[in-house]
Amino acid sequence: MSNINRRDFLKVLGWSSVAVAVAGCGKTSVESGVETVMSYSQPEDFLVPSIGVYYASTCTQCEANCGVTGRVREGRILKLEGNPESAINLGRLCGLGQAAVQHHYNPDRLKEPLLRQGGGLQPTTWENATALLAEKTGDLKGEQFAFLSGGLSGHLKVLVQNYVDSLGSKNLYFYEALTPAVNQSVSQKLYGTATPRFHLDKAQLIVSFGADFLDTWVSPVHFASQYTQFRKATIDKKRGTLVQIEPRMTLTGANADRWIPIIPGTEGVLALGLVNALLKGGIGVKSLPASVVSAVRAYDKERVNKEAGVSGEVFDKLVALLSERSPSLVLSGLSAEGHAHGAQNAAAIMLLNVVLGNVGKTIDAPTRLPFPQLAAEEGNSVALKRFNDSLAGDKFKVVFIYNANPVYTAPAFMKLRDNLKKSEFKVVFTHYLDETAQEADLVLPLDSALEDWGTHVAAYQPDSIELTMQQPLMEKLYPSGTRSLGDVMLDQLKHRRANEYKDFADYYAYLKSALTRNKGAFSGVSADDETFWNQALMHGVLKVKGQEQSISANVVNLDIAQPAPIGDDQYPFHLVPTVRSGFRDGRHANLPWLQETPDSLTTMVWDSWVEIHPKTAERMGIKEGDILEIASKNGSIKTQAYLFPGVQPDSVAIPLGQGHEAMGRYAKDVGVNPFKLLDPVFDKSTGELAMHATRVKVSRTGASVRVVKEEGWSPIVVNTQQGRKLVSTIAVDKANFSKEV
Amino acid sequence: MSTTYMLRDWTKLRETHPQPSPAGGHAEYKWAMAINLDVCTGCNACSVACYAENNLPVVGKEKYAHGQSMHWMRIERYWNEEDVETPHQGAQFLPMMCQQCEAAPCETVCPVGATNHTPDGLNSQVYNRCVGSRYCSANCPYKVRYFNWYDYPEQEMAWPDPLPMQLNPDLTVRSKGVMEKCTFCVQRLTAAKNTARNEGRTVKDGEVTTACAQACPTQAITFGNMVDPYSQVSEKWRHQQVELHKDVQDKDKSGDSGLRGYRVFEELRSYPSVMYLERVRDTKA
Amino acid sequence: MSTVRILGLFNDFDAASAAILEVREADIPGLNFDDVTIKSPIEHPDVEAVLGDRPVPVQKYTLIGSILGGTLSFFLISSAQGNFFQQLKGGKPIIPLPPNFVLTYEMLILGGVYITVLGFLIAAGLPARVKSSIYTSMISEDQIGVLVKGSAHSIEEVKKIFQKHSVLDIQEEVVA
Amino acid sequence: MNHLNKEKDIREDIAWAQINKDVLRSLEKPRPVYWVLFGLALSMFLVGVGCEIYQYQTGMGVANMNNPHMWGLYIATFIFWIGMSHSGTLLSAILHLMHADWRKPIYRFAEAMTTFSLMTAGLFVMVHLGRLWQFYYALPYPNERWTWPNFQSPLLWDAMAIFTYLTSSIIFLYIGAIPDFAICRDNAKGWRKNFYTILALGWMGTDRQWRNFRITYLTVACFLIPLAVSVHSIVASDFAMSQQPGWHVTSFPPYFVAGALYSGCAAIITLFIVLRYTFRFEEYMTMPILDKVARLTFAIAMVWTYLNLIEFASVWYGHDSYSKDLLIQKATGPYAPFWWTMIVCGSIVPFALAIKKFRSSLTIMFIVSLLLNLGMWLERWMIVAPTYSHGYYPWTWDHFQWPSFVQWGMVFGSFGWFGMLFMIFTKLVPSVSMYEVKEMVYHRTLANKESREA
Repeated sequence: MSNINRRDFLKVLGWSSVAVAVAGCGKTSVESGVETVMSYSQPEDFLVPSIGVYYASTCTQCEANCGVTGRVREGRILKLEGNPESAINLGRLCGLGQAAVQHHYNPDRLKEPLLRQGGGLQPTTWENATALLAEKTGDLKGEQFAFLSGGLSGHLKVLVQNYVDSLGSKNLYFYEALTPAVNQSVSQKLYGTATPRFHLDKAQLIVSFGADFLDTWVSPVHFASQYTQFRKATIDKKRGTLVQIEPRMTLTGANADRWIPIIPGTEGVLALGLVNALLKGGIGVKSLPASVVSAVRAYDKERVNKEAGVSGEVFDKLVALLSERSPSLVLSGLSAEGHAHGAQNAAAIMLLNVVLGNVGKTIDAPTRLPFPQLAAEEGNSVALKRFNDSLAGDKFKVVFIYNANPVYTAPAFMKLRDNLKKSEFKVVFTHYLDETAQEADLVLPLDSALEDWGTHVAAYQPDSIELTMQQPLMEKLYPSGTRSLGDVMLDQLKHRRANEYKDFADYYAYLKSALTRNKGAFSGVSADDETFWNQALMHGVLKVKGQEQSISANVVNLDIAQPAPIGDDQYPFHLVPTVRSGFRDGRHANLPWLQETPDSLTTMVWDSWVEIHPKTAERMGIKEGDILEIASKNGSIKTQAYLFPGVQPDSVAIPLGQGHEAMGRYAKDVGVNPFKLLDPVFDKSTGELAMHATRVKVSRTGASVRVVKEEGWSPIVVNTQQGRKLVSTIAVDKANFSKEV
Repeated sequence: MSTTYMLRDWTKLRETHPQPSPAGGHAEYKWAMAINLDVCTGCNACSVACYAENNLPVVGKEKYAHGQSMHWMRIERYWNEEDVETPHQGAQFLPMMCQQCEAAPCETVCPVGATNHTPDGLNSQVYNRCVGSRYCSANCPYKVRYFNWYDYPEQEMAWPDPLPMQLNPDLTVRSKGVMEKCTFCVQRLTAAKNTARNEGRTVKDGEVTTACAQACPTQAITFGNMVDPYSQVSEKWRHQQVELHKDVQDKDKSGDSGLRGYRVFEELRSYPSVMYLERVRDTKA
Repeated sequence: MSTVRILGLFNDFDAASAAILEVREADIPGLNFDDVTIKSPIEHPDVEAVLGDRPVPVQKYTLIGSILGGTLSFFLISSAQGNFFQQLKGGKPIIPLPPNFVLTYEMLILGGVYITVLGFLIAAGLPARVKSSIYTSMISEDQIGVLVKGSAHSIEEVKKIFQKHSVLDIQEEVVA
Repeated sequence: MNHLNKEKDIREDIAWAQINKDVLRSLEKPRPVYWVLFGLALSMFLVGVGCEIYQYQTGMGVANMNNPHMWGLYIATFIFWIGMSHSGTLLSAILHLMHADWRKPIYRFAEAMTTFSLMTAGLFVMVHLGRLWQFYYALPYPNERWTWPNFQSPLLWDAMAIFTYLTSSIIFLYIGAIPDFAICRDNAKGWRKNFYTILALGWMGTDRQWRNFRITYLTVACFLIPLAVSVHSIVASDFAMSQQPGWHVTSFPPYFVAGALYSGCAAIITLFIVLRYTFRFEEYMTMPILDKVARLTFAIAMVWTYLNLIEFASVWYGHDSYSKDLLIQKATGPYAPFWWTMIVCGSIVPFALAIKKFRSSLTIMFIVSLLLNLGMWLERWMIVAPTYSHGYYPWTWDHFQWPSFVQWGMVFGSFGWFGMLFMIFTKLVPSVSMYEVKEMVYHRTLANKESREA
């Protein structure tokens, strides 16, 4: 039971109501929890009807943790906008972030705990639920308990960690289906830091191997704002040039000056080819040990052409660019890393930065975070594999799952759904009755991100470390039905470690004291606890005093060896599972705005599709809208064809995130789920699931539909401007930037 | 009485817009935009922001398939004519919304005068007055007007409870049978103007902006008042030598100036209030 | 003395006109020739030849009607536009002339037609009430009726003339 | 009078009483086929009503219009019916001024056609509106807000013009029928007696009445001709005044007027044959008259074809790439089948009218007239739809939009509505003008007498 002392809370914010009035948190107390809308019988003096007020909070839609401000009117959160004080997004916000309000108001949110009785999930009360949790975990051996969580940071992470420890368990898994885990491990090896800081704005040239930094990679909104500077031509800087190399055009690729399609998995070959060529051109020779220099000799233009399918002319242009433009920045992204030799690919690509001497110029080290226990756990798919294997081995009696939907995201070959059945008591903390929740024995509905308290430390810190505050932007919609995970954890911890936690009335009190106690660690804050706390909530951002680090490259024992390409006659196509900025791993597929927003590249809505190159399609006699069967060794799906020039001719691409069997009216039975197709291929060095290593075959089913897309419906296969001057393009050397402001 | 107006103000009643001045002859405000296509990445953040700000209904797959979508702000994606087979130069994105034309083709044809030219240089749409003849959309060269084909609040897709709690109370939810379109977030403009008037001044540059401009992660959209010569948008127009009241810009007559400013379908003499800056590509790459 | 009115029915127009001409020549006292009217199933343009010219005022109405319609509509429309400052149309003046001329043209015709018809009803004395005693359906079929009004004895004269011209039938009524 | 064919438009020796008898009979007992036709029309109309109710309740979406396909069959069919209306004026007014007396037996129902097709057209404006319940916003009525409709909008001109045209032609029709109402009055019994007594306004055929009648009829006729021309020119401006490729065409007004007369004449032929059979009017609606109408139709068809070619040529050799693009689309794109059917029906089929043998066969004439009307309907559709599917803005091109059953249902229903009104009319008003047929006969007898004397 969340016992925020409402009076204090109001007083606190009333104090600073000039900046943040408190329309969101109504007069009615949480305990009674009858009303969700402010009563005007005795309005607070700072509350002016029809005037919207803004609260600072943190966006939890993706791992970037942008700062947001919520516009609140008459006790309702209406709209999320970027928080200008956050160095991450500088007052900007992507579509996904803005759609968070639809998670909050989603018609399919769970409104009460569900308990499995007689096969079905029946409504129950939180009292029973929490009692049940205590009971089931009461005399449980540590190794029989597992907690599978999505990416997590801040104090919630601490609470979860402590809870798992309190059970004497080591089985806390942080699982995310889409993370740059490979990238980070290689960065760790090469730069000595997993998350180096990139300065796109300083670069003259960016060569990105499938890093979709404008849309889905690491911290898109931040990179977008850097991209603006990167593109801007000023007196002391030319307009930056972007080259994107990937099997399927991402949004970043769509904005590149040069987009180079490449056969999946051969990115490393190209990278080494470039290294080789640059060394020949006398660039960066000193930066590399002889071993490496000799190792890359084998990679010449011909081999690149043969294996990667990149023409010599394109290759030469690229070499020329790399040698002329400095400083530059080379990035490695998912499509390069999602292979059995993903780590080698990443290494080979990052090696370019070393050769070009970008390390320290456009790449440098992040500030060190003084309290590692708050640092972000981004999660990875190794965690899922371990979790699943242990399940298969029937190791876990009790399983907690939070902020993850493994039944949906796990590849078919893992048989996770069946393995999950083996555990006796499965508890799922969630907002919706999703695929995983359907398998659970106890489903505990959580507060929405806009109702909950929290602190976050983003994994990627563009500037000095910032700890961002998350606070309720309005009264709970279902006060008696939903709870904060923080409260649940605290509640459980009180059973197990009463003496440590008895002082904290609830999660809110815990956060407040935890922060105020350590306020010394933050820069530019006032001495007084209350004022400090107000300011923290007002600004939503706390700058952490952290110690700067320097970066240096260490290329010895860096594994860059590239395997020989393996053909597969039975499964001729490479499967490229593409990430949609709106859906990510599918956890946002139930947001109507995002379903209705056309995919940027294909302009498709409300469905899945398979992207196939027009030439290939012509060869196979495939037309737009034909229903194709895409079969891998581990499964097959049927979906509509979309003829897409932005995909490498030997590859087919299917967007991730659709094909839910549950999760509410907007997500259910929309499209297909390519996760199920994935082959059991893992990155050798990190053990990450190799998402881009799956081979498939494509066959026509004979059926055909009219695709639902935004671009015009006409027989034209590839939509152009038809000679109209709609989007006009000018060559950079023709453009006159001198007059621009 | 009307007759006295007519006799008294005859000459005034014979004036036409746009007049040859930077702000097209508007006295206090002339809202306009400049959109830099070189940094527009086509991420759709603006579009979602528009849904959130302007109570746009989600129509669902079946109606979308019938071309009945309601996005005031749409991102268009074109491929380069030269290399349709492999788009080496990437895609071409164009955020297209109502261009708030100075001489809007939609205005003159509306039989009931439901869409008009406001003193702020906006192209207003009066929902209450609209009878749904759809002539405006028929005559719109940009096809940026959206018609309420259904009673969307009643549609199962749009706003099932509790989604209606998100609706912006500053503007209506449009009913069946009326035309609607981008308003440059007129509810925000009105609020800002009122505040300014109470303080006896005009709206300062940057004091108010549209939802799309505010959200845009790359700050591709600049919005402001053209009457204020020092507003960002005025400066952009001025520096790009794009003049509101011309259908052919002088810089274009005198060959390629290298200036990127242009307006879509300028030659149709609708005098749009949205200037685009050409997308740039590095030919060496 | 009493005034009488008779209606003589003739088989065809020639007979009727001959009879009328003779009545005219005879110049019978107590009989005003202007009271002689013809009732016919179809229009006989040459009726003037026998009855002499009689006034047709319809076109005066037409003139007035169309002038009124035109000028009024232009004036009213323009003044209605006079308070269109809030309904300004970009690129056009608030009072645009070409559209107003189009509408003026239409209203000119409208006024013209309406008032003309009004004029017709007035001039033709319609609607009227049919005096069945002195009217016969044969007229609307194929016979020509000649209606004469006059003093009792002058009517006797007329009757004679009618008989001479082989009248088919004569109806008679006494008007006070 | 036509010297080419010896056959007479009408027999002189036909007794006037007989004329009354024949025509009046049509008001009492027509062939049973009349009731069949009436029932058919009524049921068609009910289909249309059903569709409208559905659309009114659910929203225009059910018509399967979209952005860019903002207008559908409604506007196309609206123009079609407006066009239809011109035939009546042509026969009753233009030919009246030309003293072409062969028009006399057939102008009455042509005039009725004008009135009813205008009413039908009016309906389409209504069903087309997204907010039918607010249609009165488009009327210039004084109100406390001092708001008026937008007098610049061609749609408003339409409203005004159609109102003028409709009322004027109703008046024209009525005035012209007064003497016949008198005849009915004199011969009718029971409720009809009172009914026609009121309608006849106490007409007694006095010389004074005839005199004013002639002048009035002439004057109104003179007004109707420029009016008819202006009406369809204004309908044309709905498109010509817009900016869209394929619509922004200077030659549209005359083109539309020609098309209007064309479809009108075709419709007259159709109805001529139907009435001739249904009401046993062989005596009055004679083959020579049909022959004349047919040849008139042929002439107009050629004018229309010519204007059509003019338009294509001016687009083809003009600098407007968008319009040219569209023209090519029409001929090759998704609408090609309809477009070519229109060309064939509108410009090739009429040559059948040039052949005497065909002209003298009722069956062939009937089929041809229907084909011509199909062609003219398609013409209107081919003006409206392709511009939407392939306009200025490639992003919104939609080549696959197809009108839903609701639209088709209402088009279908409109023919029912028209037919129903027409059937009722023929039952209440003599569809052949008796007094004018008598005049016709009379003047011919005179003429013959003179020629005999000479």
